[in-house]
Amino acid sequence: MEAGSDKVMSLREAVKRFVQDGSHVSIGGFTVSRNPMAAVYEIIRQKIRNLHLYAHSNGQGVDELIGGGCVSRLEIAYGGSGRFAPTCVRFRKAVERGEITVEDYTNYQMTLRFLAGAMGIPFLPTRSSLGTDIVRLWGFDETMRAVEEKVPDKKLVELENPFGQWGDTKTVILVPAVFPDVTILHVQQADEQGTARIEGLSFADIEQAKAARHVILTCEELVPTAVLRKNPGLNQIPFLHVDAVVPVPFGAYPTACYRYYDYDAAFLKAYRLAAQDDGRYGQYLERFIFSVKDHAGMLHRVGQEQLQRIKADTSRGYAVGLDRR
Amino acid sequence: MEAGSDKVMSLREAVKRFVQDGSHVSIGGFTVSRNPMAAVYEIIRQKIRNLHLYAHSNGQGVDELIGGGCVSRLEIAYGGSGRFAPTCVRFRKAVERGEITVEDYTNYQMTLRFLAGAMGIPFLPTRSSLGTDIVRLWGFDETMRAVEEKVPDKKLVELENPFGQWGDTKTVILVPAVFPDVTILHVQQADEQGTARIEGLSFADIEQAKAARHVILTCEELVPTAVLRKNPGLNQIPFLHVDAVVPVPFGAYPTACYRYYDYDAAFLKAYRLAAQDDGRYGQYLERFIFSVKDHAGMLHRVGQEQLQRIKADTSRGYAVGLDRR
Amino acid sequence: MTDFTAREMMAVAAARHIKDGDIVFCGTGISLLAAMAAKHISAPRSVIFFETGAIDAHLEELPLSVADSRIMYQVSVNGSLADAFATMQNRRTGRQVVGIIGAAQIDPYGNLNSTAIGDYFAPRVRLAGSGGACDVASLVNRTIIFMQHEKRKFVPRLDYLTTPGWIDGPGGRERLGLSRGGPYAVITNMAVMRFDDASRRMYLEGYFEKTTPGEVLQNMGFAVDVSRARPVPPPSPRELSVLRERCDPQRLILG
Amino acid sequence: MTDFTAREMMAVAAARHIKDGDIVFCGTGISLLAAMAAKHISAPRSVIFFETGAIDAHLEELPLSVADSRIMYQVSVNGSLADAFATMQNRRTGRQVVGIIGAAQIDPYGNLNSTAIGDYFAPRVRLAGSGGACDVASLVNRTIIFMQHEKRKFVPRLDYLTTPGWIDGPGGRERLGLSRGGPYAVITNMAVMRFDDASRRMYLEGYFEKTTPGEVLQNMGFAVDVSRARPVPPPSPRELSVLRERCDPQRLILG
Repeated sequence: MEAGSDKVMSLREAVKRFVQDGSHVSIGGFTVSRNPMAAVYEIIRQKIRNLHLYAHSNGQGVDELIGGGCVSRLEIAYGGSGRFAPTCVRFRKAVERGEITVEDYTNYQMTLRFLAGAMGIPFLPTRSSLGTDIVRLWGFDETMRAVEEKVPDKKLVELENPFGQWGDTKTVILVPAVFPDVTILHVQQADEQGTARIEGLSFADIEQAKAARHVILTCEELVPTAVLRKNPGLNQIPFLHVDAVVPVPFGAYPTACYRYYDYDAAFLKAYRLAAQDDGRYGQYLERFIFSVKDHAGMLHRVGQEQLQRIKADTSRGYAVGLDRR
Repeated sequence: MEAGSDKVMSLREAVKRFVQDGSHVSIGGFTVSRNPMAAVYEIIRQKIRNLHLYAHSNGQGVDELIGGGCVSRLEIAYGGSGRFAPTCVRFRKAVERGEITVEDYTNYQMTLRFLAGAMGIPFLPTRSSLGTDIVRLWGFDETMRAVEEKVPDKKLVELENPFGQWGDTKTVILVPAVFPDVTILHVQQADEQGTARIEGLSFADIEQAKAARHVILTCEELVPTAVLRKNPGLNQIPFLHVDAVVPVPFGAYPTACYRYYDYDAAFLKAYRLAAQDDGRYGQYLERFIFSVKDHAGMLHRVGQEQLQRIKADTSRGYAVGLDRR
Repeated sequence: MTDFTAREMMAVAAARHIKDGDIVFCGTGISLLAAMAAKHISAPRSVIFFETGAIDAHLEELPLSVADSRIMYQVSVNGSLADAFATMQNRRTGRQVVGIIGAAQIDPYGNLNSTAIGDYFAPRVRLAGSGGACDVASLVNRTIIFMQHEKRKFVPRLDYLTTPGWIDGPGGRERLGLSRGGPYAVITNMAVMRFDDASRRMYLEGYFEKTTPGEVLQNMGFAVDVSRARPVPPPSPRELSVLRERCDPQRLILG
Repeated sequence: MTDFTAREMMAVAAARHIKDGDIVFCGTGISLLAAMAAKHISAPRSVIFFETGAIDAHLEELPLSVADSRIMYQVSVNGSLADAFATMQNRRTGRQVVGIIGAAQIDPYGNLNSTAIGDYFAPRVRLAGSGGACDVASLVNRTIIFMQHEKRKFVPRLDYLTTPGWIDGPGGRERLGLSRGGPYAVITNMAVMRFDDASRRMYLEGYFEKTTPGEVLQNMGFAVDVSRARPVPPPSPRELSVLRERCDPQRLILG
């Protein structure tokens, strides 16, 4: 979208406007870092259903969207949250109970799929996964693919290298582009036009944003355009791709936001325990999501003391010496 | 290459070690910005011949390598230097005289070719150039391609989209990767391990470096590793790809180096006039390249006064109010 | 005050075709002046965009190359070539891009040659080559073409097809897989040409002051329909003053 | 002082396989300790590398995920996932990468399952999935595999082939187009397994203190050649002190 200040809005408004039942959604971040958790909680709060979710390894956000009952189909490389959940608990339960349909890819393949979407091309090639069940077994069958306009007709295609042995490669796997209806990211800083600055690793956020029809950015800080423009080398997402800019301090909580705060190991552990039992999980949802109005309300439940503990050391970017056992 | 301080060497040594007669070479920069001119002059000075040169629109450096008699084959998107030479003069003469063989691509195609090389895959797809003579006419014929191991068997391949109409695309053009023997870049800062920081636009430098077997970096400043590591978000090339690091102040002169100095409009104009006449061009080569020992010698010929004039304004990155007529 | 040059008329005519919200792919000559003029006059939310990756540059001085350091100042994001062309090929942003390009030869369907005059393998004149022209014309929604109005430049058949226009008429682009785009207007030192929606052939839409449809035709190597031609309104005082005072006060491009 | 745990032995055994100059793709468990120990002992010029794009991280505290902010501190370059995997697929750097990965099931040719136990379409146990494991095993020169030595994990036939090993024996990878790489060693809580150069089948290379080839075999779902097996030297005092004092003083991973 063009420049302009009409992109700044509340998270409730942004989710209402760009996320509907059945939307194809991708979220940024990786395992326990920079997941757009405030937006995830708002989607759960608005009881949006039947999302088609694309993820590489965006652990915590994916698990909570599934746990919140919002997801019916998932294309994914990895459903884990590092050492806090080698396999995400609600993800695992939902698959084993047949509540969601999953199609498996690798991390690089999901990345390439977003990159192909960002580049506006139908596919990208890689040598990864030749000869594996990732190529052989499709999560979505041909009938579903033929009906669904937003899902490519094939999962992965093997192609003989048209340039002979060029690149020491006989065969490649073509991975189809992903074009999500909406990508939701949490970034450190953005301006009202939608230019975004990500600090630390960017994961596949930039590609996810550019592949999407719409982009919602939540940010720790809304900063003046002149500030971001003073050092464009630190900005990654041009405003051209962005529809909504929502300032949400601690918007990635309980996942980490480099240079702002660490992940909350205590919260993530409590989450895992709750997730293992449907009853306790219902209480978790009620307490932290449904019974509060917004992310500020959720953070209030967590408490200032706990938030203070995870504040990042400004030079190192994480909470030095944090108890993470 | 691994970390270590044995990468810092003189430009003479770096060129001797990594550029031979017949080498496949790519140079960084774009038209009149950040071409690795000191290295270009050193290659000319060492009278290296029959280079196979890859370029997108790296204007001035390409023209001088051709003018210096170093190039026999060229894969290129654009042989111009902005308003200083809408068509590079020595390039044009060499083609019209049949002294070099040219194969034409587009800027995006050359970029994708370097990107494919960097990604280690044989090709990348694009919709660009469907139905044009760029696809139909090959600069290098099939016989040459069959013989030359470093040239792919085909120029460009048209492929029907294996995913049907996915991505609103019926047909794509596959562009083959480039794997240069050596890529030479000029950057603002590097450390002794070879981590590089480019300020301003990066053009296709990063992809060119990663596609190559060897990389020579010339840099305005050799800085301590700790300085570059303090803000990794501003670094672009990891030391893994770099073989030689050569500190050369004004190493892009007479092209611009953002935040250090502007292009020298006066020099570039004099160059164009000299280039138009073989006799005058011989004098130019003698005066600025052959009769001096190194880049410092060349800069001495140019003179301090002229260099002072193009010093960049630190906040804007170029020489404010420079006479560029 | 109402006196003006052909270059000024060309810049103004092109600026009038830029819509608010367009992403304007431009070079460093008149196309840049057209983009700047449009932004100051009728399209304040248009975005100046260079193939080198600079998005929404803050131009305090005119750049003389699309890699000029002057385009790097205060941009939104410092992209790469890969980023810039992906922006054009991208399904969302590509639709918003209008590309302004030039060439040495143009044919009746707006296909362009900027590679070679004569035989490609032994050219009489070697030109710079595609650069990003073929890319932008392949990938984005609309292209505007700047040409000098000369018989040898408007040719029935190109020596080399560098940049796709409407190919050979209706359905030509679609058949090749060029799913969007196509040339929108040709702006010369004498006239504005458009392409017929049905036949995709060039026709004369408007001619500038001090010229006539007949004179335009005399300077072309093929005939075009002139029945729809009307005089192009000259630059307004406001258009001229923006161009002269805000875009190119040093007349680096206007000459 | 010569007393040590199975985890310590595993980390040390893996560290011994890392060569100076290797780029070590690691996770956040024992594989990271192995990479750190190697760097402090025998491979000072090896580079710690995460699939998220962090190159040569300066680890002052142990990360608990490959996206942990702790890996972003003082890296060479802040890459993306796209950059990181391209580094593995790259013709120059890919050759230098050694990948350390784990799995839930392994077969005699070193193929791995980390996706599902039981029927893929109605799994008894759903696991996390490939992540970057299939990528690294497809793209780089050598992979080292960490496994718990249990019968249900060493299976003649995988429930799902997530990550390619030597496929079905000699020429298996080449036939598929996997032009380089293949599993190099399997390190368990009991032993080090390698793959025969001719048959590409797993064999027992070494067994740890307090175990025997027979005991190793009892904990596997398929038989392997044990004729070449030798005792693995226990961690040296230096190896142990580096591991305990420099790599994981808080025993976050060592337990």
